[in-house]
Amino acid sequence: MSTAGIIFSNIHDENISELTRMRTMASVPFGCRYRFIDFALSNMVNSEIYNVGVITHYNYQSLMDHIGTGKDWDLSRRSGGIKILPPFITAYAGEHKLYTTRLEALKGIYTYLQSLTDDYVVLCDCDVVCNIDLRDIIEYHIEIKSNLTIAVKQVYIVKNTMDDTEIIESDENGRITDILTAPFFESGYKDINLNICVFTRSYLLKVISDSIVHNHSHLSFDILQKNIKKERYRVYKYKGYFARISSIKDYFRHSMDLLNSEVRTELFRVKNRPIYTKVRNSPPAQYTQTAKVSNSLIADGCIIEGIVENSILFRGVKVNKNAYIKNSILMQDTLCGDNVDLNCIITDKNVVIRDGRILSGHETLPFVIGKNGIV
Amino acid sequence: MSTAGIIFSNIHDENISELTRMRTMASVPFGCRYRFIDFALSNMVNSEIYNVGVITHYNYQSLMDHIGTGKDWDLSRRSGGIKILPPFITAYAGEHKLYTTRLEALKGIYTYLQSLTDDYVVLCDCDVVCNIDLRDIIEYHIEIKSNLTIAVKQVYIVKNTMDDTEIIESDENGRITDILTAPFFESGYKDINLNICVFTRSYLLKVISDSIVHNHSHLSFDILQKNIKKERYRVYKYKGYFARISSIKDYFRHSMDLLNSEVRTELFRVKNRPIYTKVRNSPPAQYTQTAKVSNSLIADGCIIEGIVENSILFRGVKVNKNAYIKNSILMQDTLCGDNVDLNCIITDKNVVIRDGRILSGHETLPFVIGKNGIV
Amino acid sequence: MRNKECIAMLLAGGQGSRLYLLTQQIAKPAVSFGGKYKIIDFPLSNCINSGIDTVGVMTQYQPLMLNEYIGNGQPWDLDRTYGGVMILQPYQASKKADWYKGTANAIYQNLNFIDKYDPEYVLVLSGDHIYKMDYRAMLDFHIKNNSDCTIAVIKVPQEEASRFGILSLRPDMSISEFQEKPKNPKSTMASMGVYIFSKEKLKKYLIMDEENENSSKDFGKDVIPAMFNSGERMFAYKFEGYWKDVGTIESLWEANMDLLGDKPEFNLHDSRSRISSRNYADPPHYVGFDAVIQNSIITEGCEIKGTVINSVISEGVFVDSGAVIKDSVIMRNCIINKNVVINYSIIDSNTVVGSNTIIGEEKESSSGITLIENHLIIPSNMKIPSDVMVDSKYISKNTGAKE
Amino acid sequence: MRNKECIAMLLAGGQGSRLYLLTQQIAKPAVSFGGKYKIIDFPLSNCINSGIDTVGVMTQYQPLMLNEYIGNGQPWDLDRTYGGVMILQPYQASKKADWYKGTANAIYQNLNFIDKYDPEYVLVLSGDHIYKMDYRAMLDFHIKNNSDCTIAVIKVPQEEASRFGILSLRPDMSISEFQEKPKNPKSTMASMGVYIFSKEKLKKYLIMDEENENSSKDFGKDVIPAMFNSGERMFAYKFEGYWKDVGTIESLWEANMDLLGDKPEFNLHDSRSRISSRNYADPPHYVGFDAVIQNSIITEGCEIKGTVINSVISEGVFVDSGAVIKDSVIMRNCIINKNVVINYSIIDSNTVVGSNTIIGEEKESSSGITLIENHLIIPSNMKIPSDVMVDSKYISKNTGAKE
Repeated sequence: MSTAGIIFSNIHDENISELTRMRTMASVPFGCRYRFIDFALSNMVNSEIYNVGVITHYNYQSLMDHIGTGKDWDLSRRSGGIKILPPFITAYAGEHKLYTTRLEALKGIYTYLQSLTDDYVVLCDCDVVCNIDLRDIIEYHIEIKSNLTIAVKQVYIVKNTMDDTEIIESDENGRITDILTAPFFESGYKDINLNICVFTRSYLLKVISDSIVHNHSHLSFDILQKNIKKERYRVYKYKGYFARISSIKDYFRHSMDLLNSEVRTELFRVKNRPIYTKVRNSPPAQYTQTAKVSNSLIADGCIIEGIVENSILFRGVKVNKNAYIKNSILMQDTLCGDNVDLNCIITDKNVVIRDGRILSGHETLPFVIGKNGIV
Repeated sequence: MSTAGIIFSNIHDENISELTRMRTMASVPFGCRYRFIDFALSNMVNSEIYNVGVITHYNYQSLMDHIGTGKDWDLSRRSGGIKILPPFITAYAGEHKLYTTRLEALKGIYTYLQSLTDDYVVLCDCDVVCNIDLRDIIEYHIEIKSNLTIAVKQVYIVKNTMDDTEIIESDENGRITDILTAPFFESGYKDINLNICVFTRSYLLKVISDSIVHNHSHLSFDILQKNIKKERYRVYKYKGYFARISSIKDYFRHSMDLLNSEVRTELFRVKNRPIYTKVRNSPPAQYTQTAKVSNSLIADGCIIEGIVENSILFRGVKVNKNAYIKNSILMQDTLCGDNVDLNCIITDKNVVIRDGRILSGHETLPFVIGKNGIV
Repeated sequence: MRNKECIAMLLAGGQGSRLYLLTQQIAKPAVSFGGKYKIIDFPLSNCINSGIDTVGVMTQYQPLMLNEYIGNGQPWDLDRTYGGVMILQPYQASKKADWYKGTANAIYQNLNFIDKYDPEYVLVLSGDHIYKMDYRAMLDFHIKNNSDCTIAVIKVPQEEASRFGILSLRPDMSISEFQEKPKNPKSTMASMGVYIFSKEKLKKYLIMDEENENSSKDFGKDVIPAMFNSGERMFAYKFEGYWKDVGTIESLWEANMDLLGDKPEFNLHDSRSRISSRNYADPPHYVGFDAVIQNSIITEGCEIKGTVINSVISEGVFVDSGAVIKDSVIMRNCIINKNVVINYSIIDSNTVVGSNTIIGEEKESSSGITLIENHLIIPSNMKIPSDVMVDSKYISKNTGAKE
Repeated sequence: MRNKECIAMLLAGGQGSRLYLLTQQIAKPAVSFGGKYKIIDFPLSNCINSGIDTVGVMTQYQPLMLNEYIGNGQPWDLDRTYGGVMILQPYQASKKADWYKGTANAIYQNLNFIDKYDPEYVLVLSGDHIYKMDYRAMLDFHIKNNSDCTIAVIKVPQEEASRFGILSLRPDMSISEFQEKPKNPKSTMASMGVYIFSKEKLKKYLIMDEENENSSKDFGKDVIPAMFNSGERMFAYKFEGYWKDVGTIESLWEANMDLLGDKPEFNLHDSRSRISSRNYADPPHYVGFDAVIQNSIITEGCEIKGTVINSVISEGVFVDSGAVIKDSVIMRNCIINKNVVINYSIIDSNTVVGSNTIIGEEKESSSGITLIENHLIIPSNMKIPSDVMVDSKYISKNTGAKE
């Protein structure tokens, strides 16, 4: 039951364009010390998937910098390991077209998928925060002899508030009966597509080659919906913590979720399944005599002289004396000067907030300050 | 005197398009077990340059496969090591234009060059076969406080037969006095540009930023020729073996050079300066009772039952009984069937020559059989 | 393969018996320091930061944890195909089997390791000091002076000089006299235990020392004096910066405390020379609603709900609400339950302290540190005084007595 | 960290004294084989090809070359952050210092290494056999049978059975009887020295064995019989394929010869299970104008101008014109000068043979191999007969006598 992994690094970039101007969704920082891709990658490694391809498109330098040699995920290997799959690398992509959907991306790596020897392929998006044992899905997939098994989770959906989340309906045997790509139904509990799925590789290759021949471009519309009746598509019902980030509001809300002890336990304190990330070798966080911190997550490398409440501080953040940071997310190496007052702010990397600045957003519309910004 | 390296992987692809349809110049196989980039990379590693960026453009999957983790050159490192620098990775390349000259390529990696901490940068092309101690050039560059030092070699040039090789004229102090980019002079001994040069990094950054501002696009035309009088440009006179591959005829001729013991000694038997390549773990070459081989270079992994003369056999080539291979270059995993007769043939990877086929090219126009071809 | 200009030989053999319970199961260089580090992180990081990429680590006492910690050297960028970090343990040769008999003998037994890389210079380090140093600058000094042996020295207070090897220097920094732990020190320049040798000289004196039956096979006591007495060119390289021998419980505690403050004596937040360590994939640390953290350092993986003042808290430590930790060092994965009070203590890793227990006493100085062993379970409502060593025997004796 | 399903413990401690001069300075697993391999490449490659990525290599005899060869494990894709290949040498614990007293004791001393990865199964290997084997299939067999200990066996010719540990089997492959080198073997199923244990059982019997003062602390002699006598579930896994113990000069020579031929007994060109080895960056080998190479294997870095028949030539060997090498094994970097004649010999690495010298004699069988030590310089015009061991003393004696 050898399995390869494929991660889509760019698919949802437009959802949080404030943070993806210079990077892929995969390399957006999250949770003090992680990038989104760390969750997908760690889930794979922790599920003994050691052959992982990351499909990229544009803006992937920060992703390459983050992954580096792959050693931090123990994926620096002669055979297998982690591979960046950039555009223009295969015969199909000869026309230098860039893909816009998952299926287009998969067409671009058709020869790569052909060259694998694994029986199964796990596909995973990068806007997904969870700690899931993929072996459970793969074993289920094998046991029921499925062609495609999609992980779903039951959540309460409010009418007319849906983004591009897909709803998957299935019968009592877990057989998929319908896939709703743009639902505007009544409110209620629905199974949503986690965009984590297992394909039998031979079936995946068949789907892609069919799509190339017929010029199909969308996996759900053009393939899954049409074949629901005749193919073995199943759902796997996941019950653990799951967050999908499809707007900057989501980003803010799910970041703040981490201040909840239960969420932290489900994400970070699972036995044998830690979330790995690039090691930066920052020294431990330093609190001075004047520091006052409550209900916050603080990364290594921070130096805190001021007041921090309900906030997320990434590595290397410095909070000067009398600064008052609340309900904010400060990314790597943000510097908050003396007497700064921040509320509902998201700073990207290397932002400098000068002494005395007072900035405030709202939790429904946090104020995002771009990379290297000086305020 | 810390120095970074930059290798151009695509610049000369069009010169031997027969072999670069699916790969960069850098990843064209050469000399039984190498790719062109192995010479540039090994020269850097052997000269204690451990921070190497490879500028790529298109068709670089085979290059990424070849380099892998970088471990085979001891360049798998947390800081430094080998980095692929694909297009679209920097601010300058935001418009998704692909570069066509060295200077355009350098503009694309301006921010990368800015981020380095090294004082000097060695630039190197990928169509260059030599074993050179770059430390000698760098030390000379530092000693004479040069801004740019270009390695040259004196060769006999025949009138009107020049390709795009540049001729560099210098005075008795090594100061460059003229750069001739399209010479059609009389025959004679001239210093040709090896396309290996050392820049002081601060000067290189100045040149690039000037070029961005003034929209210059060619290093020699737009920068060097114009500034010859006022800037410190010097030549370093290299005397060792050097081959530049600018046509398929060159490729054939310089491959056959390797059958010359002196060339092999100068390239491969230099103390402390071996040429590294990707390790393939092929078993040693196997000769059967009927094998008959003379004046040939044979890689590990070959199985030889037939006759081989004046030829270059890459890894995994199989020569069946009564096959007669002469004056040919057979790349990785070529299979020559029984009673095959080949003369002046170049086979790309995975070619199959069926039993009894007779093929012949000429040394001035070797017959090239493309990758995966079956004859 | 290329030869190396300079390789390092790191003497990590010491049991460090003055660290008592902390080195029961591990070698001294594997002792924790500063929240996320082991002592050996400092010389290893110094090496790679100085461009020295080949380090032989000589060890024979409880090497398992050290071996495991160093692994393939990847955290320090020392996982090289040629060079990198290698553990050098004693071994059996064709005819004889020898444990290392002293620091000089340890290197003597590994002369073939040195020969393999054929360096011009050999840097000899020990694994029990906390400092950041650019060995490259020292090597340049060694080369410039055409020295045979260069010893790094640091100025120490006059009153402490008698605890060190003291060097008297001429104006050109050449060494005019040695005193090993002198009663009446003639100088305040103390040897840091960091040596650079020109390889051929090192080899010559190690072979001579090996043949000398009266030698104790020690670098400081035998090899250096022998070189000095033979009139070799010996220089001292003056180091300015933080340097601390952490060979005792008190000095280990002090060195941890030196990391605290608005302007700490030893600043780890200097990004020019980062200290690398093996990472355990812990999440960021969480600070609770009512937590108080002052003048302390807190490492990833912690959950702090109580009060932490003037303390160093390592990875994965839980401090429950109501607990108060002052002037203490808490090592990896300890659990400090509700209303525990800890003062002037070092608590080794994976220990659980039951609620309401009181450990140590408030004091003014570093003497009388309470030391708690690793993997202990300390019951609730206990009272452990200052200046004791607590292991499982202590616990069972003192709780047994109570019931 | 995740636990591992199965880890391997590789016993590489043996001096291999029956390989004489070949193991003067190196451990047996570091002996060269098949042109570009060391013996240890085979078990290491088998492990990674079987998906076992954690291997402890226990060694104490001349480990330096083996340590250097294994390095960070990178050639075998065993340079892992978690797992990978690790050298386990004897060490000093808090109170005692012990060399390995036997194969069982070597693993006993490293029980904490095993515990760290907490595997369900432990694969025990030895470092002196040449074979390609899928340990995964054996592990599946072990699991399917709910076995406590599974021993890999191979069918040997009846006449050779008395040289091996022989197992009698029931139809379900469970083991009914053991015979160690029996005079009258009851079966032809020989143990290959490859064991899979369920971890808890292994631990239990190793601890029992350690406490047993009469035990010789050997796997085959003590631990396996003890398990058998206690009625544990023990099965044999039948291996079909090439397997050779290369513990003697003759068997090492034979194993090399088994690589030759149109259909070699042992085929290295099978790409499904590639054997990895450390690479030395040698250029391709060159075959000269008048060279004759028949039924031989030639490795990278060679320059062959003479005649090579039925022989195995390692990396970087020079064979000058007029030289004739037959039925021989030439190891790394030897130089064979003009008109040298070599028959039925093994020449260890880096030896130079002067022109016109004659070594060995043409023969019919593998007995009476001439063995030449490494780094020798053999003068011109010498004649070395068959069945001798040649070291520097031999050379000086025989050339001294001539002059």
